[in-house]
Order: sequence, then C-alpha cells, then structure tokens
Amino acid sequence: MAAIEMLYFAWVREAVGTGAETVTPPEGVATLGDLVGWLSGRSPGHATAFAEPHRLRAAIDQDFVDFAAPIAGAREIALFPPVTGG
Amino acid sequence: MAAIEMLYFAWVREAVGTGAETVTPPEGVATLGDLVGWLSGRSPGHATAFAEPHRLRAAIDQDFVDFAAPIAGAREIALFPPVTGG
Amino acid sequence: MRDIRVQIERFDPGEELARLEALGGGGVASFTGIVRGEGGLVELLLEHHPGMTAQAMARIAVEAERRWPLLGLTLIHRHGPLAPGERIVFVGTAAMHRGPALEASAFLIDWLKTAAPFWKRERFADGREAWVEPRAGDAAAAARWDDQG
Amino acid sequence: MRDIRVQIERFDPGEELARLEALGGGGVASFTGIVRGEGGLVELLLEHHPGMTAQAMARIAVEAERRWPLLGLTLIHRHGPLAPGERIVFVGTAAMHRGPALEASAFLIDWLKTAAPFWKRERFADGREAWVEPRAGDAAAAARWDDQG
Repeated sequence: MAAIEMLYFAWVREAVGTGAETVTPPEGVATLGDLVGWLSGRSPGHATAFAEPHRLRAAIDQDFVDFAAPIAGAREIALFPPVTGG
Repeated sequence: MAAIEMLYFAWVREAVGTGAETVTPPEGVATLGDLVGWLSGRSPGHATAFAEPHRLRAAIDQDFVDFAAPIAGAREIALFPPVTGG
Repeated sequence: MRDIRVQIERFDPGEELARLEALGGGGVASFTGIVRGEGGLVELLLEHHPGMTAQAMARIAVEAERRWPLLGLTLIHRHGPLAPGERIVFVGTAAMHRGPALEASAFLIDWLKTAAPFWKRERFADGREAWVEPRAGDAAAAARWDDQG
Repeated sequence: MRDIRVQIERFDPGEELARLEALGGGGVASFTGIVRGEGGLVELLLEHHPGMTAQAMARIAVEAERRWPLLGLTLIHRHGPLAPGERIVFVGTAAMHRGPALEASAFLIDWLKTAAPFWKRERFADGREAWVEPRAGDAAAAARWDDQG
C-alpha cells in the first residue's frame, strides 16, 4: 500500500505527540477503522489518542468520512475530535 | 359623547384631506365600525377614504383594535391602511 | 440593554453592532433593511404615527425579551424621505449563545413589519407615486411566531 | 458575491455589512461570534485544518446559495489565539427580501459549527487548559436544516 500522510488535530495531535506523520499500512488494513486500530500500536501516545474511536472524527483527502470508509487510494487522512468552530 | 381626536395616515390621510381632526359623534355611534360609517358622511373625501373598511386598520389610544371595538372613553382614534414598515 | 430609536437621521450598523458585542455575550445577530431602487424608484417616504411608534416598538422588544434570554436589543427605524440604497431599519440582538440572538432578530423584524405603525410611499422617476401594499407573506411571517410563544 | 476568509487578523463587521448592503438587495443579515470571558477564561486558541478549511467553508456557502436566492454571502473565521471579547466568526448575507437573508445566516453559522474543521482550546487564569467539547445542541441545530433541503 502507498504511503499516507496522516494529520492530527486538537487533543488527538497532543496525545499522538505530532501533528503529521507519514505511514504505510500493511495489506489487510482496508478501512479507516482498520487503520485506526493499526495506528494504535505505533506508540503509547497513539494508543491513548485512539482508545475511544467514538470520540474521533475523520477526513480522507479533506472530505469528512465515517470509519467504514475504505482507505485505498487515500493520500491524506486526518483524525480529530468533533469540530468546535463557529 | 366627548370629543375624539381623529388621526389619519398614508392614503387615508390623503383621501380625507387632513391628518387630524376633532369630532364629536352622536349617541348611537358605539363601535369603531359605527364611527367609520358616521365619518363617511362628513365629506366626499371621508366617503372615499372609508369606502372599503376591510382595507382599513385602526388604533384607539394607540392600541391596535378591530372594528367591533367600543369607542366609549376614547380620546384618540387613528385610522390607516395596513402597516408597511420594516 | 434595550435601545429603541425612531429617527430621521442615518445610523451606522457597525457602531450598533459594537455596542451589542460589548455586552459580554457570545453571539450578536442583526438585520438591516435597505431601500431597493427597483422599477425606477427615486424616493421612499416613511410616514409613521409619532405618538404610537416608540410604544409599539417597545412592546415588540418586551415580547422578544420574554421569549429569549437576551443581553441586549437594538431597534432603529427611520422615517421621512429615503433614497435607494439608504438603510431603513436595523434590528440587533446580543445573547450568550447564537440561537436566541438569531431567532430574536428574525422575530423582531417580522413583528416590526406588521405591528409598528409605519407606511411607505414610493415615488418613481416618471413622477408616479404609490403607497406600498403589505406583502402577503408579511402577516404569515409574523404569525408563525404565534405558535411558539 | 461570495467572500470566504480564514484569517488570524481581526475583521470589522461594519465594513463587511457595508459591502453586503451595496449589492442592491433589501435585506442584510449577520451573525458575529465573540469569545466569552466566562469562568476566568484568558485565551481561546482556534486550531484548524489549513488545507481543508476554506474548501469546507466554500461547500457550506454553495449549499446556502442553492437553498436561498442570495445576492451576497460573507464568511470569516479567525484562527490562532483570541482574547475574551474578540470576534471569532462573521456570517453575513444579502438578499432581495429579509427571509432568505435571515434564514441563510442562521443556516451558515449552524453548519460552520458542525462542518468546518476548527477546534477551540480554552486557557484559564488558573493555568488550566481544556479543549472545548461540542455542545449537544450544535448537531441538532445543524440537523434541523436537513429536513428543509
């Protein structure tokens, strides 16, 4: 699978410890849900950030998506809390 | 019956030919509807202004009222078209 | 804060908003009505019932304050002759959260249209003059709030 | 006219309204969001997804233009550190009549709250910091427009 640019925002960014990283998930990581599970193994910070998936929201290539979304072809995936702008 | 200060606005004022006049209706003129009928006899301008009562609105002592309202005790009565401010 | 003005003079929505913003709330909503220059309109004359207008506007304000938790409310209505592009009316509201500010400003302008004693006369480039008829939708727009009182 | 800005700089609602008023419509509505200084708040930090924000805001604008006949629409959202009393967000709409202007401005701020990638962190006088949780009502406020599309 191709490399994916991961972006993290707000407390997800703080827990992971970085706002951006490039990852190359193995075969079998097909959906966004799969990806989050796989990312959780990268570090204790990742594990903390992704421990409660219902608290996360996501965008693939800058479109909001849910965790069933396939990640094939994704270049950029952002993980973040529910938005609180406005 | 005591004297009443009549006020006219917009095209009602133009048709009557004045914006204000003092009138003393006779006994038997009990409601606003009665008053409008009685005023119609004062001049051709009054008759024109009040020819279509459904096009008129009214306020007694600066409260909107309908034509069934009694005029006893009224000091000021305004007759005008539906409002178009805002 | 409740500020109600009926005036011939122009007003500045930016200044009015700044006053409402200073009240400590999280949301300020406004509506500004402007004279449209359609159909060759050269002047809009606003007539009103001087004794009644401020009181009618105060009642509308009180009703808005009863329905929503407002920190501030500004109503300005001009009268006299107005040219196309000039501001006629300003409604501004401040509240802790956006919902009350937005709803109250919509309520206030809907009610001003039907419950404040103003009348508009249009004068056109060809000399024609006509009193504005109420729009059919105005009574309906005001009435929709009756269900929610 | 469609003007969408994501900026650190302050903005002036009066100037923004004047631009919308100049479009020839009869009604201009606005909403301004302001940092509340409750609970000893000393700073609100607005983080956003730089690549996605302008596009997400443009989509919200397109949706508003699809639903209402607007002459103009202005969306400004600040990011970075903000002090209590500072303006965060401005929504302004211009239309021929008041209904579309008022409804579109309420729609735009409701959707900005739920569909634009901004996050707020609060810093308090006692040193405490916390990311703002979405208000339960925000999703509901945005969802009520779904029935009306």
